[in-house]
Amino acid sequence: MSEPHQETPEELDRANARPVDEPAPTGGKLDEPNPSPVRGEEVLLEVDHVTLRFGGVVALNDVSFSLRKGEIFGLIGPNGAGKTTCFNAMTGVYRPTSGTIRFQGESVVGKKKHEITRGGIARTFQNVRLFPEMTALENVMVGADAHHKTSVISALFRLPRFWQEEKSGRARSLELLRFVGIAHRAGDVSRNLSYGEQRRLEIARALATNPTLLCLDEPAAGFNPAEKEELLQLIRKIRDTGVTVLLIEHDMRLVMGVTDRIVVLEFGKKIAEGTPAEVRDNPAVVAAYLGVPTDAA
Amino acid sequence: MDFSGLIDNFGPLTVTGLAQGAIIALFALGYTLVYGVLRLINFAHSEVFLMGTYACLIVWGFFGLDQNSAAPSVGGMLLYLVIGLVVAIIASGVTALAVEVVAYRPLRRRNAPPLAFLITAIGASLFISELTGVLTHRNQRGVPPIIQAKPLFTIGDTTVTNLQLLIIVLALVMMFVLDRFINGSRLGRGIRAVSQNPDSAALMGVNKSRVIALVFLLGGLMAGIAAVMYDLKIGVTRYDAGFLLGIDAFAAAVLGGIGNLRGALLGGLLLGVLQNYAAGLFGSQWLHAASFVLLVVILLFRPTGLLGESLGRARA
Amino acid sequence: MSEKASFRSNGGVRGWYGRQPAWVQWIVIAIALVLAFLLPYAGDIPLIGPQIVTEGIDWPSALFNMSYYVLLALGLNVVVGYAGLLDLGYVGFFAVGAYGTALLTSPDSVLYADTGWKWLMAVPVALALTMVAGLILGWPTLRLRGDYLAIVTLGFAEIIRIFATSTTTLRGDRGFASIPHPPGTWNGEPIFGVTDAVPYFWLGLVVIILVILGVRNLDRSRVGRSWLAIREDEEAAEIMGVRTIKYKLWAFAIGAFIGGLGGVLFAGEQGFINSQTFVLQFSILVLAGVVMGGSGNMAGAILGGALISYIPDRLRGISLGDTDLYEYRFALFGLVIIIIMVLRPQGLIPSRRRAMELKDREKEVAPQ
Amino acid sequence: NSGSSSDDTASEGNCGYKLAFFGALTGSAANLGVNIEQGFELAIDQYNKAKGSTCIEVAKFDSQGEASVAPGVARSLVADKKILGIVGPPFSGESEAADPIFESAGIPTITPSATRVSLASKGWKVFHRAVANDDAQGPAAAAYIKDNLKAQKVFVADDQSAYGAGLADVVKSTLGSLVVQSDKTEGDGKQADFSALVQKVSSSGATALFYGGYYTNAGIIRKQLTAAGWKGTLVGGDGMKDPGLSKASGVAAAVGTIVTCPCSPPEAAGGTFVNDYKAKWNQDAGTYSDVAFDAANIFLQGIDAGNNTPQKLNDYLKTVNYKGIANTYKFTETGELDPSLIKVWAFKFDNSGDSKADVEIKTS
Amino acid sequence: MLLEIDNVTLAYGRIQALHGISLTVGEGEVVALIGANGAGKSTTMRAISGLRPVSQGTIKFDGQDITKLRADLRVIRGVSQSPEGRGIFPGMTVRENLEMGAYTRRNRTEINEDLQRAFTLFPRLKEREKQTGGTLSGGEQQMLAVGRALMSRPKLLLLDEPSMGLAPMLIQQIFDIIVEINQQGTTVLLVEQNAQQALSRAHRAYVLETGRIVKEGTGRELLNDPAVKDAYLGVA
Ligand SMILES: Nc1ncnc2c1ncn2[C@@H]1O[C@H](COP(=O)(O)OP(=O)(O)OP(=O)(O)O)[C@@H](O)[C@H]1O
Ligand SMILES: Nc1ncnc2c1ncn2[C@@H]1O[C@H](COP(=O)(O)OP(=O)(O)OP(=O)(O)O)[C@@H](O)[C@H]1O
Ligand SMILES: [Mg+2]
Ligand SMILES: [Mg+2]
Repeated sequence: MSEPHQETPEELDRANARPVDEPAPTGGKLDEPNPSPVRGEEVLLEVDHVTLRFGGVVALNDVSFSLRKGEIFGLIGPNGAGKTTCFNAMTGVYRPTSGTIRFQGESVVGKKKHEITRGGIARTFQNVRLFPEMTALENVMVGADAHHKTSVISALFRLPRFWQEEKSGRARSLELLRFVGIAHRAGDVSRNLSYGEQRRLEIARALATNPTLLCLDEPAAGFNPAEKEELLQLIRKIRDTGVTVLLIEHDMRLVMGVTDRIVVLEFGKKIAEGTPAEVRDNPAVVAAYLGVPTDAA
Repeated sequence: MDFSGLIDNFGPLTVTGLAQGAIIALFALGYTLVYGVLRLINFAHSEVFLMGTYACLIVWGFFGLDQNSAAPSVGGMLLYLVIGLVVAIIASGVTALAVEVVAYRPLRRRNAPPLAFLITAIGASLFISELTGVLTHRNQRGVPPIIQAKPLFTIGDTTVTNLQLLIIVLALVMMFVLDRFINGSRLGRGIRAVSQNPDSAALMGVNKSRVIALVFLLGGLMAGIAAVMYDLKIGVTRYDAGFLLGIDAFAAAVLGGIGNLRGALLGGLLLGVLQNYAAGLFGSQWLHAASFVLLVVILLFRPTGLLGESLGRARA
Repeated sequence: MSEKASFRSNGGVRGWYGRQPAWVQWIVIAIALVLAFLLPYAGDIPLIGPQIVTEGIDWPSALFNMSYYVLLALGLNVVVGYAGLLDLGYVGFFAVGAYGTALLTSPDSVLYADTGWKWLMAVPVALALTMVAGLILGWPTLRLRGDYLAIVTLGFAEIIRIFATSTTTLRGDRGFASIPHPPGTWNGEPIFGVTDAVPYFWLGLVVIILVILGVRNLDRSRVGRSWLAIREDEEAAEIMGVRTIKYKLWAFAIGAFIGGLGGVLFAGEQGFINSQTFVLQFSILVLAGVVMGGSGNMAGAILGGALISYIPDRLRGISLGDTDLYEYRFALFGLVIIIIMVLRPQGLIPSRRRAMELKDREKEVAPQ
Repeated sequence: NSGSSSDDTASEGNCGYKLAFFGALTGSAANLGVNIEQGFELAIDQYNKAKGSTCIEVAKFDSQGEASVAPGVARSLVADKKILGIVGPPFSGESEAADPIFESAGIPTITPSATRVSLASKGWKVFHRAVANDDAQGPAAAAYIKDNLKAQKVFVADDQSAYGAGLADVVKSTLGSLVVQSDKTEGDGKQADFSALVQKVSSSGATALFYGGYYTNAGIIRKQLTAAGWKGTLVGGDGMKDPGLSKASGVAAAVGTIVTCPCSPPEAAGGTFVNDYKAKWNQDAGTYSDVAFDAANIFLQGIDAGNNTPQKLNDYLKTVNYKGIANTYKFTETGELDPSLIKVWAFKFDNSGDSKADVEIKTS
Repeated sequence: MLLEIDNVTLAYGRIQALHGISLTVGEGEVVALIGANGAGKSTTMRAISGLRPVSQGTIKFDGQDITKLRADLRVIRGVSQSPEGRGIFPGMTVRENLEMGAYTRRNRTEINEDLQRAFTLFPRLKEREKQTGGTLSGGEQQMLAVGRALMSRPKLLLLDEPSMGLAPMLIQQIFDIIVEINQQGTTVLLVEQNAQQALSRAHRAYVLETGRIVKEGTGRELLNDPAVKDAYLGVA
């Protein structure tokens, strides 16, 4: 089973204390050859020699990989390997100690969290973080608002833009709820949704921000095998709408079944990269992560 | 600005500030203890203090002492002081418990949101202080001269009186005792456990209700001591004395990092001294303004106070 | 049968109202408005009237006082109820609004030679000033959490009061006299005179209605959703694209604006203000009103705001045996607060959200 | 309906009218308000006793001494058409807020204690002041410090109230170079620890401290000064003339404290006021109880003379020349006490815990 | 029976987490509770230890009804839990954390004995004796939680996913320890995602699905049950 790394308030404080809005250190590595060459396909996200330390802990150690547009990409590794940290660095929660992360050719390091989201990266959380007292629909509409332009003034005076965006946002949010299969719970407060529904709602909310890249942190936690199968279909469906998916997951059936390529982390270092089949047979990965069946130990 | 006013009086302003700060610190401990365990501002703590200031005056009154009495002998002084302290501690402790039982416990039973606690606390505070106001006709009550202030020793041009020394030493000793209790005793461990993880504490067999009551009681105890020291130092009490000093004490608790015992001491002393300096430099009317400016500036750089929060981590 | 069941599950007046067709709702609103405007004449209702109106303080004046308390409650509700920012020094904005008006209009002001404006001219400037004050308070406190924010806001209000008391420009206790009243004449007489408070109450009521409409529009929009999201989980909100800083600042600015409105009206009615009015207890009382009424819900804030002004006024002239309860009014008021909060921790008219939340939470109390 | 019926009942013997007290009866400023109300009520009581019936009724209006509360209360006062005159408001702040309403209703007021100078310059026709304003008291206090105490070094402080600061400013400018240092404190109920002020006073070498403020703060300051070993004299204005000062500080510390008052000692006026007051209210007359008593009597005399409308009574005040127990009263055009009648006395706290008349101060 | 749960339902707000479950644990048994995420396993544990109120049904311990008893009083009667998420006191040292486990006990010598036993079971904790709980690694925290739960000398030990976050070698070890504790006379109710291991050590086991018990049997029976195999024992 996974060991959920909970982002405790103290950790978040610590992270927030780091000024995220300092100018990004430009590594000047743009001209260097790409560490994982992409065969003619468009690179969407590029993690470039990223290192991230918390005091003495090196959570990410010189990690590089890149995502191509339209693929489903897996990020796996033992507990504490740095997977969630990697997400956090991409979405502006943490700032890499060194290295750069480029999204659609532009560095995201040092950008505000909401700017990154508006720029096209959306995510879910390892431990569900919905707005518990808001309804499912409202939760999704918060996501949809990311691309709205209604100002306080136009909301106050109900200017045409308000009506137009409110209407389209609501319609789109309902559609997304339908898409993830919980339209019937639209009016319910999200705290009262079951665990599985909450996870789906998180996906809908993330999709509402209109992302180019969707990052899912252990979306199958809390799902039984049948639900996992549905999730697998959903992820494919999302990809088919043109969204690139980055997936953290400990359930190997799911990961092997859905991803196009996989990167494996261990102790913050990349130890393998390749197709599911390649990774499954990689002895280093077997030793560090997949392991020998427990009952044979 | 009057730099000479500050520089000429620097020593005495420091000492009187420390004495005032020590009272504020003892008072602030109550906020910090309750906050550490329950994560709520016990707004009624100011009235816990208020009851202490009156209780010792009333019991001294039984001995025929009032503001016009002559100063007692050394033996009498010690006797009256001890009696006053005991009675004030009891009064404050009982008030604190009563507030807990009447205003907080019913809400806890219903798992009410935190703001609700704040408002009942405000209600309790209003009730106690206003009732006191009506019953005393909002008059001041003078304090008998239990301790005649006498210079004890002089450093440079700064004399330290017996009363100032008593207040400062008492605050330090109480802090030390409280610190030992919280960190060293079984019950103290229970308090820390509830503050760090209430559910786990229950799983260890800690009676949460009892710990909460204990915390209010301890806060009351410290407020009782602070109240007697306040009476002796200020010389007068009134129905709004708690509210007035309570704001300082609350600020001190936050300044040091609310929930942190040593933070309360540090915050109290710092505030007391700073207020005096500000009064020397800008004039007495700016003393409270100065303390709030300091608070804002410090919180800007350290959003959780000087020593950070958490009763449980008081050690670290 | 099913009608009845749904009535129970969504009971009370609100449940009934929610199920009416739009035209019924409009009629209800219209009747409520007319009744509100007729409140000054409540004393003329046989039997009930004398129970309602105040003694010892002019009833229309008491109503006007309620109206600015309600404004303050509405404004604080935006800050505390919607955005979840605990503000213990809200009276500061009320003060800024009142002082802004006084500085621009009173003959006692140092600016009088240059400005000496009419009340109405001063209003927009005073309100702009309060919004700036809101931003000045909001900006440095953005990083602070709940209780730290509380003490800092309390400190800000105290600093404003001490500043007003101790600087010659703001005249301290001497105050500003002869602040002009709002404009307008009727049959050659000024509408806003000194002896009749009814027009002031009506003015207050109109302002309240406008504020309600405005806040409601904001609440039911992207802005309100953002506030709610920030209150629930600030970081998650930001990661979902909410500009948390911007919306927190808006909450402060809008709250300040509404508080400033209260101050402007207050100054216009009183004609005189000094630093004594803007004490800390005032803020704390308004906060108590908001939470008691039901924080996060405008109807609740309105009720709470009105009550904190009405209860003490109504206790004038009531005696129990030989004791006039008036003297005990704040002690009694404290008791009322405790009783209300213990019986209804969610407030008198909570928002549906809060009411539900509390109901759920109540079920989760571990055995005691 | 009270308006129409009042005309009929009132015509016989000028009875059936009311006189109103307007001021603080509750709240933190209630002490002063109650002193005044009791003096006022005593006068009406005695008048009614003499008449053998409740001829003139007492109406009490509680403003809490707050400017923000005063207008509503004032409006409810003017709604009562039986009220012919008002004693009050006691404080200057509430006067600013309430007097425009009385002015517009045309009801005459006599304030026994609102001493802010500017009140008389607003053009209010109903405004009358039965005491000297701050401009008279400040120079007197300064003169006492200079001539009677013969202090060479004086420290001046105030509580930033309009009253206290106004007084202190006048004292400061009158004493000139004798003032070695000055300070300001926070107001009544907003500060209790005066150690910084005490320290400054002690180290300044001043032998007299003039404090512009009320007895509540003054009592604490006196006590803390004594505790710190300062041996000088505390001097203040009429706001400190209250036994409450010694109740806070202790009699021993308060002895010798000087308070000035633009009033004559009531015991000097002879008569039975002091004993009557004590008999009725079971406490000693306080600050301004006597002036309020006089103010009420001025009204009663006017009503007796047939001035049974507010308008007539107000006109009557323009001509009045009444010798009361605290003073002789004659009002100028602006409602001020005639300058020739202004007397300022110094009172000194003694072992009884109260202040006793010391000397009449001559400001030449 | 040491523990008898009869038709217990429990809700978080509106979420019904347990829909009337009944189970028993006999004196000296190791009983395993398995099920998917969110099935209600931890909720069952919380109901037994008293952290959450049950809305219906009864819980009997040692023949007495403890349904409405406060959590801390249940500890005194002999119920001890190592909670999900470990519930370490982050500001206390390892030693203090362990001593918290013996909060209800007074006998110093016995407590010291048990402290030594915990250190013997988990030598790693001895090394870290003075380190604060919050700075321990996940696996160490898990050891601490189990060790702490043992410190009250419980009659019934509730273990909620004790293998969570432990390295494979340690997983083996912790199951050995459970067996050892059980052999020393402590009854154990074990919640595990690692169904393979749990079922092979348990005398009896229950399968929980969305708040209902859907299967029960001996460990071996369930281990060989095709449905269980498919749902809970699938590929790693
Ligand atoms: N704020 C922080 N401060 C200190 N250390 C941290 C912080 N956040 C993460 N770490 C450490 O960084 C390492 C990587 O953590 P991360 O959450 O990225 O792991 P993960 O690969 O997502 O593991 P899991 O599978 O358990 O989710 C861990 O050792 C963790 O303890
Ligand atoms: N504090 C809570 N508030 C609301 N719902 C909760 C809470 N805790 C658990 N639940 C819900 O109750 C149900 C049962 O949860 P429980 O934690 O008992 O599952 P579990 O079987 O222990 O799962 P896991 O394997 O993840 O530990 C789930 O639907 C869960 O979402
Ligand atoms: Mg993770
Ligand atoms: Mg669980």
